[in-house]
Amino acid sequence: MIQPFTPEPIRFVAEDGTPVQPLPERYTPEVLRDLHRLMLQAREFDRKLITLLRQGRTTFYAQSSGMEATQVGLARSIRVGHDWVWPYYRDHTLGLAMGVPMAELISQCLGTNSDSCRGRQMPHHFAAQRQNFVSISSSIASQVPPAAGNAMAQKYLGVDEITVCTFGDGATSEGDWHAGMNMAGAAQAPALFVCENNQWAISTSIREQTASETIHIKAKAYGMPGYYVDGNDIIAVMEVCGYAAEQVRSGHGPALVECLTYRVGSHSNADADAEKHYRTREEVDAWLARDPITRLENLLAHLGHPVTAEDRAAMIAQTHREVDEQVLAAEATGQPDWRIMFEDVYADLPDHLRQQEAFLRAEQTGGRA
Amino acid sequence: MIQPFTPEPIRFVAEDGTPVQPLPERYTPEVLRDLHRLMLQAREFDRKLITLLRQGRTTFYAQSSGMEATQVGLARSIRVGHDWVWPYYRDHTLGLAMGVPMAELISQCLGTNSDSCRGRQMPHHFAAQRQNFVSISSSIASQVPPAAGNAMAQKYLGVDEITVCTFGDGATSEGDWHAGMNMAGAAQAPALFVCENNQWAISTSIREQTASETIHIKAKAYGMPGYYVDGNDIIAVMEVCGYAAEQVRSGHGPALVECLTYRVGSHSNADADAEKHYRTREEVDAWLARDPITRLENLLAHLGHPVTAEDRAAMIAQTHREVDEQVLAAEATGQPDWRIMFEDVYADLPDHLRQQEAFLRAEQTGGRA
Amino acid sequence: MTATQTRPEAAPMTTGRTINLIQAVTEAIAEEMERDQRVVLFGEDVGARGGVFMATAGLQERFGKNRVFDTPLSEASIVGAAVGMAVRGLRPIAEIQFADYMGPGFDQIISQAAKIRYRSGGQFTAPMVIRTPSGGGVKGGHHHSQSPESYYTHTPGLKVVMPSTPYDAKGLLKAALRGEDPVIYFEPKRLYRAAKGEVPDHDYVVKLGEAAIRREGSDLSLIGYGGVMPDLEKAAGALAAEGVSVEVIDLRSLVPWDRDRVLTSVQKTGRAVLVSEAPRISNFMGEVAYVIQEQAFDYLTAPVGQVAGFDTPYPYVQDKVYLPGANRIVAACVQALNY
Amino acid sequence: MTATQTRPEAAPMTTGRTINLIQAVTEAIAEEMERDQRVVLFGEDVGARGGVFMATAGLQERFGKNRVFDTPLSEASIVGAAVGMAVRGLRPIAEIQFADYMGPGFDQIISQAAKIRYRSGGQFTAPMVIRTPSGGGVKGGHHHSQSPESYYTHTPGLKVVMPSTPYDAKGLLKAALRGEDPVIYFEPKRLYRAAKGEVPDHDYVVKLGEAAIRREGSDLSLIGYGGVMPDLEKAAGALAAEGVSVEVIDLRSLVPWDRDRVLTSVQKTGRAVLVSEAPRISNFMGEVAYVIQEQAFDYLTAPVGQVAGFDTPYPYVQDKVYLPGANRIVAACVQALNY
Ligand SMILES: Cc1ncc(C[n+]2csc(CCOP(=O)(O)OP(=O)(O)O)c2C)c(N)n1
Ligand SMILES: Cc1ncc(C[n+]2csc(CCOP(=O)(O)OP(=O)(O)O)c2C)c(N)n1
Ligand SMILES: [Mg+2]
Ligand SMILES: [Mg+2]
Repeated sequence: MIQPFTPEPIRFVAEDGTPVQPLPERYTPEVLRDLHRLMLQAREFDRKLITLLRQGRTTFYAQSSGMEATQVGLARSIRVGHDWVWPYYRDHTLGLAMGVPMAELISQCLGTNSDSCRGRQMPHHFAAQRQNFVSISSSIASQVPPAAGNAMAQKYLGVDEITVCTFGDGATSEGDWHAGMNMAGAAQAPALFVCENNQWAISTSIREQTASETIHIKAKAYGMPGYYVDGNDIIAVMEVCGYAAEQVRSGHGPALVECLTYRVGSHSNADADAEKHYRTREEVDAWLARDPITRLENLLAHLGHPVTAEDRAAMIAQTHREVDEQVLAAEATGQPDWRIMFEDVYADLPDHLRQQEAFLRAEQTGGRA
Repeated sequence: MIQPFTPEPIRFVAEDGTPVQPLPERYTPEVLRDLHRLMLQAREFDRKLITLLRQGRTTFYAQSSGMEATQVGLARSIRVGHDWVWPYYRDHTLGLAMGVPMAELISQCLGTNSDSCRGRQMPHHFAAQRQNFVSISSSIASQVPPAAGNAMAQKYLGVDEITVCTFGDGATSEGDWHAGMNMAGAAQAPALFVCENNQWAISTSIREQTASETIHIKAKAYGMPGYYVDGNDIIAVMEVCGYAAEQVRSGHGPALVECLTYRVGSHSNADADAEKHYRTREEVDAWLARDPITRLENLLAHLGHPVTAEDRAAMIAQTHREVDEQVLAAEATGQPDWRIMFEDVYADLPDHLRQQEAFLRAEQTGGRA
Repeated sequence: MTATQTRPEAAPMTTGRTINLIQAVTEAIAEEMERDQRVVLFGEDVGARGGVFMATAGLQERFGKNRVFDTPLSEASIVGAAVGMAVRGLRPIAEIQFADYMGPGFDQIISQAAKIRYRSGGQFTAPMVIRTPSGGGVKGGHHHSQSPESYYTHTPGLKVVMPSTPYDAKGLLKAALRGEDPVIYFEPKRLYRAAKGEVPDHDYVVKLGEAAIRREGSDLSLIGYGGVMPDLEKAAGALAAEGVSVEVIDLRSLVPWDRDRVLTSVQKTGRAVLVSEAPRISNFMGEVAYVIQEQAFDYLTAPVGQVAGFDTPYPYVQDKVYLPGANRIVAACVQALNY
Repeated sequence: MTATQTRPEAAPMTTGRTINLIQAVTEAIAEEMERDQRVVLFGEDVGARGGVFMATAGLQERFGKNRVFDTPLSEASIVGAAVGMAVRGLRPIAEIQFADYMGPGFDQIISQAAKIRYRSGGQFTAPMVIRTPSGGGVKGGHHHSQSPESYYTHTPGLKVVMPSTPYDAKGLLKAALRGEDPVIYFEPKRLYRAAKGEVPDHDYVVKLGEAAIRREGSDLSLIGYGGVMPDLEKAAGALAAEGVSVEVIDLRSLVPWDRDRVLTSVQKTGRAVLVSEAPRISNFMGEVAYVIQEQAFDYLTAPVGQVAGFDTPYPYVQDKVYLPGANRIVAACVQALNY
């Protein structure tokens, strides 16, 4: 049994890779290697996409570097395609680890014809039907009330699914966050809320964000357990999220998990140069030294299964290759044309949109005066 | 020093009127008699206004019967005309006890020319400039973020005022409630938030409203102290609100007080017959038996200063007289005409409103085709 | 096609019953809940209390607490929960106690309900209905009287309807519930009990996007929707007594709206007066007026006229003065006729 | 009075400097903070970060953290706090990071800011400015491109402005801050750096409610506001090359708007084309069109034309296609001219 409301974040592995409590048996070297591979893949995905951005082949990117343990660990607590997920815009690593094909993510970032979202949203706002990975809205915390509703529907239908909803630390200040959390609590709906507390909301620190000591303590306001976990310790994330998900699944009502982590990169490309105005290099460096991937590598070394430089290089090369291939494949499908503007506004095409479409067709195909 | 987050509501006087802890010296018989007079006045004000409503002389009324200890007790913690108050629509007793003239309240309920709000809002949505008793909006919890801002302004100006903000239990579910509380916390603004927890929001019980055990515990989410008080014990309300107000005033940041009380009457006239559908007579009777006025009378009796039947009758007659006089006086001023529709929309009268006003003048004065 | 051919009132109603508008709402909900287990209903005080207007009276008893239930006091969570339920396969009916209280749920409506189909390329959709009483005339001051429909008609991805008869109330609600899009269903509260009319005993729907001709006429097209409709009919009656033949059109559905029927009418009459009770600037009737003058310019013998709410908050004491009434409508018609 | 007499650009600017629109915003804020201690500025990331567009860069350093500060991530609390501060006597400038994110603050805007003066009979008022970047053209998809101004123009009690030049940006913001009403001040983000122009060194304001004639003409009145203005000027230029004389009007202020100047122009030209980028249905230009056809019916030689956004969510890939551009505007003018 894992305790909610601990004063310190729950941790299984120290920063130097030594376990601070016994690791459950399921963490075999193979499992740990697989987690490591996913985290490294995500890290390199960030690198590659930032390059694409610099090349002007996409227009927005929000890295999750430094937060891989949180997102990969959470992914491992989700029964993919069975449970439902209402994610937020920094969750591509969660998506990757849930098995959303890289091709999908890249296509969405590029807004090509291969994008199942049809090039309608800005990059990094994914949706993947197969994985029940629900379409992301930019509007911060707006996923929280729908996630509560999704879980209420699951309860109504009597299915054994749960709903997972993620958000940043900043998101917890929004009214909709509160509304959704309280609704889920009142309905005792099977929802697992996960705060990826990376301690910054663009340039606003968690200290300016709220006077509450921690995020997980806010669960008290909704009568649900609040778990506090070291979000850079993937074992701890998996243990706590896994436990909380099981509790939720077995009818104990919703739960909140706070994963304490850090955004080591910029907020987004729009923020790249601005960082220096609001946080010190020392702070970033201190967190870079607590890197979640390094920690897992230290653990593997400690367990006698070190990741060699060659392994690492091969995995990185593999991700780079995969990204390059998928980018080319996506770009080869071309960009959707003006027609997609009028589809999916409604299930049907009402008259006024039919007329607007006809107008645009005439304009775009040169049929106008 | 009074403790926040007590498991039970803080109480000074038991229901039978015996003190359960020593009463501070300031509660002299005169002071207690005065509090009693105010509570009884408020109770009778309710009675009289409901009669007016039945006579069709007003259209809406929301009684505070059963909640007098909370509102009068809170009023005594406010430096009237110095501190600022963002109240909610059930706070006429708070207003009365703060010295808002009965004439003002009645004029607003009747929407007469004597109404300083100019007959623009539905009854029971008061505003009293002299008392810094800020205009009430029907939109539940919408006063909370402005109250935070009011307190932030006070801090900015360096004045020693505080801002008091009240709301019901239902209001705590709104997103704006959260937004305002969190803002006040983050800004460490001098705001005192008071929940008048009467355990029902129309037909929705506090149990359906939120899964949190209590309301005051929600203060944890905002890093502020949450005090839990027996809202039918006026001494306890004054002690706790007075203490919390002093803390707020002396720069310790905002605080939340939950006054546990009960709405013994209907939610509003619109709800009068509906009550039986959602709560039992036994529940209401149990709370009628814990009446705050009776409790104070018991205390006075216990202290050797009983309120005699004659005293009581005289006070009641006095209130009735006063209400009758004020109603007649207000009605005598007549109802505002169509002109008031266009005033106070803006500080000036923009052209489009000038034209609309001219149109309506022509229509109302018969100058049209 | 002439206007009357598809006139719904012309449908055979051998076994019709006369009910009022609020009963029509209750019946529609009950029947749809009966035929489709996916339909659930929730909001503030809709359960044991039956809603503050009693629109949902008896439904919790009949369908149980897991299908009809009270929520915490938060419109954002009511609308948002409906979105999530719809995405997960239910057909939620979310009640907002008064249209004036849609504000706290506004972002859920415009960012989630309205856009999830579009932004996900149709991978996730939100077929749902938000029901809410709206409009003035009940001495409710500005938080129980407003007509916010124009905000929602200005939000692509939403459909918006407002019935004025029991027949339409029932038929539109059923159609909305069987559709695949989010629909904002405004209930003109001052007609809840005042509007009475026949409904057939058999199942029927009123398709979204079709206006109804309430009265045929040749001199002027008088166009409205929702709570003002009885005043339009009264005005048309008064004008008829003066020998003026007014065609009265009830839009019923705002998005999509029935351009064809409106234009056909105006092409015939050459004059149009549009009536609504929402404030004038940026109201929905601005679009109708725009399209009329754009598409029927050469037919117009007078400017398109409008009677709307004033651009002030809705007042309390002057409740009735604020609203367009039959007299003000007649005056606008006379002005158009004398142009 | 002819239109040019009050043309603000005609004001003497002996010591003018050329700046861009975002600099104009920064200058206006700084100067008003300098002259009035009651002015405070806050929002998400406006402090050390200087705002995501750098509109407030340097202001926290200059005026201190108690006058320029970051808030928690909640638009309801940002707007609401501004209301409370204004009631208590300050002159708050609340920044909403993108106009698309006004949604969570919607009820605070419509229920508190817009109504407190009215409902209290003027006992309490909320003189405040909400600044927010709006409009498309930055490949931001539908949450960084929308033009929600029509919602606010439909809300009595609010004033709404949108400049398109540095001169107006500075003058309108100062006027808004010195006024007694809540003003929603939209900043057309794609013009932040693109719009350059002279501003005088001396203090000045641009009065709310006055349109500016950008180009005089006799054949057609081309009317817009905000981000579309450069396209209007481009279109007018193209038409001039064809011998067509177009009068270009920048509304600048939507509530109140300058009926007189618009009507005077249309009475002269007989033709009007209205341009905005917000979705068509219930947009603000519907009101302008309505008034033109109502008040200048006999002068019109063609229907009032509109180029607006499509009634779809704002797309990502088709960012530029969605927006009215000079070509589409020219086509609409040609249609009106050939009617
Ligand atoms: C309603 C709303 N307001 C403002 C924004 C602009 N914005 C985008 S990201 C962001 C910060 C979010 O911080 P947090 O929730 O901590 O997530 P993180 O980016 O740190 O993962 C802000 C203010 C938005 N997207 N939505
Ligand atoms: C935003 C909003 N939603 C709904 C309502 C309708 N309404 C009026 S009073 C009320 C219940 C309020 O309960 P509570 O906050 O506990 O206060 P009480 O009436 O019990 O004093 C509701 C739902 C409203 N006024 N505002
Ligand atoms: Mg963060
Ligand atoms: Mg209550």
